[in-house]
Amino acid sequence: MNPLLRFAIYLILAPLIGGLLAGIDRKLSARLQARQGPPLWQPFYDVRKLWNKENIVVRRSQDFYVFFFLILMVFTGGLFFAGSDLLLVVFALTLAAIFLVLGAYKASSPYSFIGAERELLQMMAYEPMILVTAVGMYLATGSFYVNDIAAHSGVLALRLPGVLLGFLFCLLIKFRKSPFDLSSSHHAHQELVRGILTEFSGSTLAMIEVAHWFENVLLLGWVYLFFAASPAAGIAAALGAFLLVIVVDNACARLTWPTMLKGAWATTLVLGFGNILFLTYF
Amino acid sequence: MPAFAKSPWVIHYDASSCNGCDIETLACLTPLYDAERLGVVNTGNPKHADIFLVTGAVNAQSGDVIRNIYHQLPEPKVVVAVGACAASGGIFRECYNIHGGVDTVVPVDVYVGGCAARPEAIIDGIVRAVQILEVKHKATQAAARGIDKLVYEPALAGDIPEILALQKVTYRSEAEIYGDDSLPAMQQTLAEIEADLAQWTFLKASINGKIVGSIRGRIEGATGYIRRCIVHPYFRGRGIARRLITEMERSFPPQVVRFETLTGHKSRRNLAMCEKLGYRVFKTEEYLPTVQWVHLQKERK
Amino acid sequence: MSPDPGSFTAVETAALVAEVRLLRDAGWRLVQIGAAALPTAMEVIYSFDLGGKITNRRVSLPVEGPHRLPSITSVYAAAALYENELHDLFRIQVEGNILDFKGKFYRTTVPFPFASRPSAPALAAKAGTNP
Amino acid sequence: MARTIIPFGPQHPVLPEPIHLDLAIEDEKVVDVLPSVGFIHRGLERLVERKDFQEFVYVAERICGICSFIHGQTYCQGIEELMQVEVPARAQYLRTIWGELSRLHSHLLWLGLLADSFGFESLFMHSWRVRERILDQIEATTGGRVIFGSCKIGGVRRDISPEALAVMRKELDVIERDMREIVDVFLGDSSVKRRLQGVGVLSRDDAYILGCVGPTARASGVAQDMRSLGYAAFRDIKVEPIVRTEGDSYARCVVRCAELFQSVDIIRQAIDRIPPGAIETKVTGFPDGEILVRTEQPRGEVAYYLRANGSRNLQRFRVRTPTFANLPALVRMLPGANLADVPVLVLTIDPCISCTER
Amino acid sequence: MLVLEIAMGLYIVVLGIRHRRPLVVLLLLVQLLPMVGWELRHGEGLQAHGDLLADRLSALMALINGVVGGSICLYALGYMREYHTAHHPEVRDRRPLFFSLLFFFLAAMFGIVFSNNLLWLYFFWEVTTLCSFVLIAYKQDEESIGNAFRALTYNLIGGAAFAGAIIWVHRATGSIGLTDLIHAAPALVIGPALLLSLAGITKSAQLPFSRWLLGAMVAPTPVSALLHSSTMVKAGVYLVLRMAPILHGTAGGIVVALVGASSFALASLAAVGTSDAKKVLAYSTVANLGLIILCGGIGTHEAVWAGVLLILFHAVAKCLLFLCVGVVEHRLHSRDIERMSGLVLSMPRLSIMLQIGIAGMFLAPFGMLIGKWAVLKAVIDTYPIIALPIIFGSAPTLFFWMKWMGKLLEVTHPIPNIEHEIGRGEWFALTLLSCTTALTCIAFPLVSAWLVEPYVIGVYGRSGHLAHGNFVIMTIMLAMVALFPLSFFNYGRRVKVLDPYLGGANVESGARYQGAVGQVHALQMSNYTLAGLVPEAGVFRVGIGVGLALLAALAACLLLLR
Amino acid sequence: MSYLGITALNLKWALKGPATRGYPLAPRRVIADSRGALAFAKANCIYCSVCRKKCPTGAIGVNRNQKKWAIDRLRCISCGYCVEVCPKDCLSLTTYMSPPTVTKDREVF
Repeated sequence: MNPLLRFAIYLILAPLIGGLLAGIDRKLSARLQARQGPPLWQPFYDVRKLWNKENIVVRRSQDFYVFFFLILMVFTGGLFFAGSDLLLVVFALTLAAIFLVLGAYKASSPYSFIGAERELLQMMAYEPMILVTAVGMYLATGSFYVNDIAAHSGVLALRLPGVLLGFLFCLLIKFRKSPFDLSSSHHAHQELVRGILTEFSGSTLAMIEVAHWFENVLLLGWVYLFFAASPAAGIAAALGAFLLVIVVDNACARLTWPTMLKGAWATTLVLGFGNILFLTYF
Repeated sequence: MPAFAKSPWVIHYDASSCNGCDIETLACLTPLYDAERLGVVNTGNPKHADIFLVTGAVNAQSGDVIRNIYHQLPEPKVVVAVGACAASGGIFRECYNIHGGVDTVVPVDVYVGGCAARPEAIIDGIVRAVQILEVKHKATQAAARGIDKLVYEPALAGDIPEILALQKVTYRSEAEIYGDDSLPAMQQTLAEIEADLAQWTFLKASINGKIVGSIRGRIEGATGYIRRCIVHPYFRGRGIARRLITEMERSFPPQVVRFETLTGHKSRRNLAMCEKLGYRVFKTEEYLPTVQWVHLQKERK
Repeated sequence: MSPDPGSFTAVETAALVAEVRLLRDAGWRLVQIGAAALPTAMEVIYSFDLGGKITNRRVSLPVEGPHRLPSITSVYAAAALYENELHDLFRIQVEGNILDFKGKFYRTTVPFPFASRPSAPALAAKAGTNP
Repeated sequence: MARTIIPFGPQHPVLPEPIHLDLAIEDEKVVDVLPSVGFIHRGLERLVERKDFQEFVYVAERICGICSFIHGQTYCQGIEELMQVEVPARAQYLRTIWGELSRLHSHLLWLGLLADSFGFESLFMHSWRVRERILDQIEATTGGRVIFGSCKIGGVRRDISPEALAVMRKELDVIERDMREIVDVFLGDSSVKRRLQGVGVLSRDDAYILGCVGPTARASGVAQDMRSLGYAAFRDIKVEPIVRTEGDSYARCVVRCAELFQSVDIIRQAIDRIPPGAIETKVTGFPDGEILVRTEQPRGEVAYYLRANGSRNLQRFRVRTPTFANLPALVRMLPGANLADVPVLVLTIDPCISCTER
Repeated sequence: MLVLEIAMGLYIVVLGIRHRRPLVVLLLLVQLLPMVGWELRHGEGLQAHGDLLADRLSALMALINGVVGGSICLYALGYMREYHTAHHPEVRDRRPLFFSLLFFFLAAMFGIVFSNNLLWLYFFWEVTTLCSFVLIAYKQDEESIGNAFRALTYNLIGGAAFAGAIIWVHRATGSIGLTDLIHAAPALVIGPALLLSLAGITKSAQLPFSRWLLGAMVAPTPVSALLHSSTMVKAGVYLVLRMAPILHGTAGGIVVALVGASSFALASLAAVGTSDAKKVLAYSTVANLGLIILCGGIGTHEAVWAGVLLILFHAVAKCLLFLCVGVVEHRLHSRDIERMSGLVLSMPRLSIMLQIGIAGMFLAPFGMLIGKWAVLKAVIDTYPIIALPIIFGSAPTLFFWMKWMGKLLEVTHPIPNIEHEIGRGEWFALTLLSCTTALTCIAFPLVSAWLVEPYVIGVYGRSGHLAHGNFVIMTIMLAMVALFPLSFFNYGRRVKVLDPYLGGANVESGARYQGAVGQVHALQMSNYTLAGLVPEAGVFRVGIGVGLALLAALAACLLLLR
Repeated sequence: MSYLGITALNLKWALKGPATRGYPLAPRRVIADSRGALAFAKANCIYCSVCRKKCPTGAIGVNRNQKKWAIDRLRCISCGYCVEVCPKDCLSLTTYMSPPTVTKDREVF
């Protein structure tokens, strides 16, 4: 398929799927907590409402950073689904995330400041593993291109089990889920109020929400890549990963950042690099 | 479909309550009542919330906090007073440190009775609040669309608190220009501005009852002094300030032949606007270490 | 019914700290410090507990202020909060408090609300209710 | 190292009630903390001068909405003591049952909030789900959910029928089973342990000299429980204080979890041994004299100082609530803690600011 | 030549004796005496095929020297005036000496990049060492002199290695030409190549020698910018990159690569722990030079391509950053990053330049990242395990740059603009460098095609490059980032400006709150330093340990070769 | 390493279905004897004002001349003291809740 066409499909479907996944997340979380939970479409209602709200800022320019966060996130996902270079996708993802952090710094409130700081720690924690994932896929398939990796005949998960596990660990951080919802939690009952998101409101908050939808679809797409040889298994794996994240979210206390950093790096070192060494030398 | 009906996000603050209504408010979110079914999220952060649930009566300290939170809620917003104390001061209304219900500090839209208010009653209150949100949202939309329906008229004593709030929002941009956030206009208290009412006449620009701009003027001999022309940042660049100044000039009696106004030396937009209206600089003086006053004058044509 | 009515022993202001130190050395726990503005005196009551037994020390200050009291925070650090309370509510100047909020502990609307007996009309004015 | 100062509160999602902390942190380590209170100060102690001593029960109950019943009970006990009123045994037992029910609901509430403070949402929800069963029992027997309104000077306002007691006894089994599920998670879950163990250690000596009370003191090894004074039905039902020696947040959690089952046990015993008879003694006259009366609230020892001069209004009413006694310990524990542990530490003393500030 | 060398040597000996630094004297004698003896013995026999070396790499290095050096000199004019008048009146005004040394140094740098004769190269090499020594000690206080001597000592170790390499290469090939060395059979010259790499490692302040570079930050900022980030330390990596074809695939090469890799990872990690701007820059310099050394050690065509690109991008962006920090230091009287809060208001243009510099250092789609990306690919294709330090090193890089960027943006209180105090010369230099930084990113494919690829093809017959598609994507990303300023057209519309959320305790206007004891506090925020997890000093100590171990491995390689 | 306890509990409830009561979509579950809104039976009232005097919050107003009895629902704490003291038993506590209001009107009988 033409990369541009795939980009377009992603552009249309990602927010729908992402929003729906967010709805499933809320519904399922509620059920795990013995609650009935909101309707499946609740995330869309939320975003629509936020769009209609007044936008309050501390510094006028803080919103632009969020806007760029959104468009870069869309761009990153587009790169991924258009079949581009995985490393480039990682870099673009970082760039996008950085814009959100800068926005939070710009807002200059203690809560968003610490949120930004913690977001950086989170990035520091997952970044190596995500790079290792890209490297592992390269070593297994001989190409950094998503296209080629997807077209690879073997099931990558079989050759990269450690990398897959490490990547799932990072998903917890990336999805902002317990035990690693440090910089901003989905529910505000945390020591940082909403952390990095504290000072964003109205349409800006809606943009962040939508950007997360795009991001989540991208990340699940990446899980799919591990099983790309058999599309059905891939989709099942992506959904399974998503469910796993939700179940873990509801089964863990929030941990502190040193635990996260050490845990993530240890995972990267042992699972990720162990896998890569195995791949290279055996 | 209404935009607010399905996603009311709440923030809860315990003013001076006994905790009874507090824990019942929290209980609304828990499995048996699960207000999230209705889209309710407890945000804990005023900037994300639509509905402000206040429990407990108000004392001087919690009053300040309520006011702060209220101002940080984005429009449209609704305040729900939960429980007897929040509605009226309840059993504590005779205490020396209690000022009364929440409506003594911020406007309350919905009252929920009970001691302690039951979760069902609080859910009812939220449902009622959502309807009000919807109404307020429509009104704001109408205001934004109805910018041509602006009304310019003299401000009354009752408008003064709103004008003060507007003044503080407006002068934020000036503070940024001068790198000084201690500008007197930002420090003014309600008592001071009410005292001003004796000497100054106030004009306001409002849309559907919401004040978006204001100006004040005073006559001394044949000179009309025009001060503090403020316009809500959202409505700037639409000619409201210019119109306010002209309205003020027009409101002065005929014996006033000269108008005088002033602005800070770095407020380029203000200076440009005044000059467009025919004002000319005639002197500058030191006002604050950071600000110099630029005085402008104009003869009546 | 509480089986433990406790005893109230009067103590001179000057002897307070020494007395309290004795109690602490004997292992008593500070339960509370409270004051009462009575028509006859401003009384400050220190309560201590040892294994469920209670004992109280009463310091009587003259009705007319200014009231001064030595701090016992050097003996019981936790007394700091009570002593701030004594100051903010009763206008009792506690000297030597290690954590002095300087009158900003409660920040009451009415300054020193317990310092004197209120005039009845003042409270009645606040109450007024009839249909 | 440069510091960040966080205005923690008065409005803050993890704080159920307003209190303000100036937290100075380096990286995320708290290096300095200064509390500020007074947001809920109502001055209700002075209401005794306006309300007659019988009516004041309603005010005493509203000192705090969580331990409401025991506040009312303590006040009544004090007045009864002053007036030498003998309360009927059935009323004493009823008071004990309600007191322990309120301890159950308070501890479950606390467990939920604690779980919430370290981001364990599902545990919060489950704790509060179980709590609702207890509230149902309370509502069925008193008519109120959090403010019982069933205590009066000389006895109680309502009786519980034998049928209702039987229902309650049966329900207790279900509640106990549900609580067991939750407590197992609290005490066994690795992530919970990781967040609680070794956090906010308070030595026995510190706890004692800082005047800690209730579970906070007991978790540090101070065996102190006012119920062993033998008020109400505790004359007949003996209570052994539950003591841990570690003094960390986990120990405080363990103590409260164990007290849940202790309370269930007490209620069972009370139901089994409740005597028939009147539920109140007629009270005439006015109180005179002074007294310091103490009971055990969910948060620990509460001390009331009552002073009367034989008129319908008391001269002085003074409440020292458990949280007031535990605040110094909190200020002692916070420096050196991690920012993420601040909510946990604030909650481990189970603060009830509304009692504290009155 | 010999005379000059001896004169320089004697000067150092005198200095060493006067300041009682026996190690300096010893190190000098160790290299000077054999060199003199050897030169006297061979005399006219020391020949290279062509004394000059002018290829694309030299041209690129010369270009960097010219542009960066030129702008720094311009900048230094105003800076040093202010340095003496306003900020360090206690320091004796020796500006003539300062500028003559600066020019002297630049001349020597040109000498290094254009010399083919190793003896010349060695001579210029020592000249830069000496310049660096004098300039570090410029302030003439105890700390400066101590740090200057440390720099001298470490560089003399490199000098000794260099001297050894010259003698060795002469014995092995009979020539002292750089090109002869490169084109000789690798097995024959791997020994001298490793020695030269060691010299490069000391010059580039790699672990375990990094300490001198950190100490060198006491020098006036133009010196830090010129010598200690963009040019002199580049001489080291230049030499290692020249050695790359020889090192490729050898055990010694791997050790050199590991030195670079561990320097990158550990210096990056150490940079997290400090908030001194110049120190952060110094650590980052060590780290990035480590990457280039890593490229040299690996020695494949892709790696060298990446290494050369890194030299270019790093020189420009880092120089810009140093100069900006210099200006900020003079305005704020501090170079603490935490003090730079609100810079976006007080010095908006400067803060934008700083942001460009910082973005250039670590962000896609800017230069350094392209380099890093290429390095990563090169490493994975050869020794995937070395990817470990790169991957773990980039994460802290992200952290310490980002927190700096954030600090620049953060505004808690309105601050008056004081930018007009900055001199014209400074502005010119800064603007030039900012434009160059941006331009190198935009024109990076051209630079690669004209300067880098021909050189790499010249050496290897093929070159690394960026795939066309990726290049297009990078350009799109660059365009998107460049669009950012456009958003200011919509500045402040449709938003309401309010104070930050402070738990409802906001008071007065601006970001103040009612704290405990009734006091009103202003906001105070400081970045994390992760002191509990990765203490700067601890990481550095580990680094030196790792460096020493690797040095021992290098020595073992050399001994085996003998 | 125990993470399974809570997961088992979570999954149990996910399979069992929510514990939610469903108010306001489902009717309110009423517990007999619950203390709700105060009901007033005008027929028996002799306007003696005892309830007004005893009410701890002053929610009740009585006007003997006009034979009016009024209650401020937002002030009432449903304590039942008035019910206890009423000599004619014309006051009672119901299990209903008074609905939320947008104004602070007194209810006059």
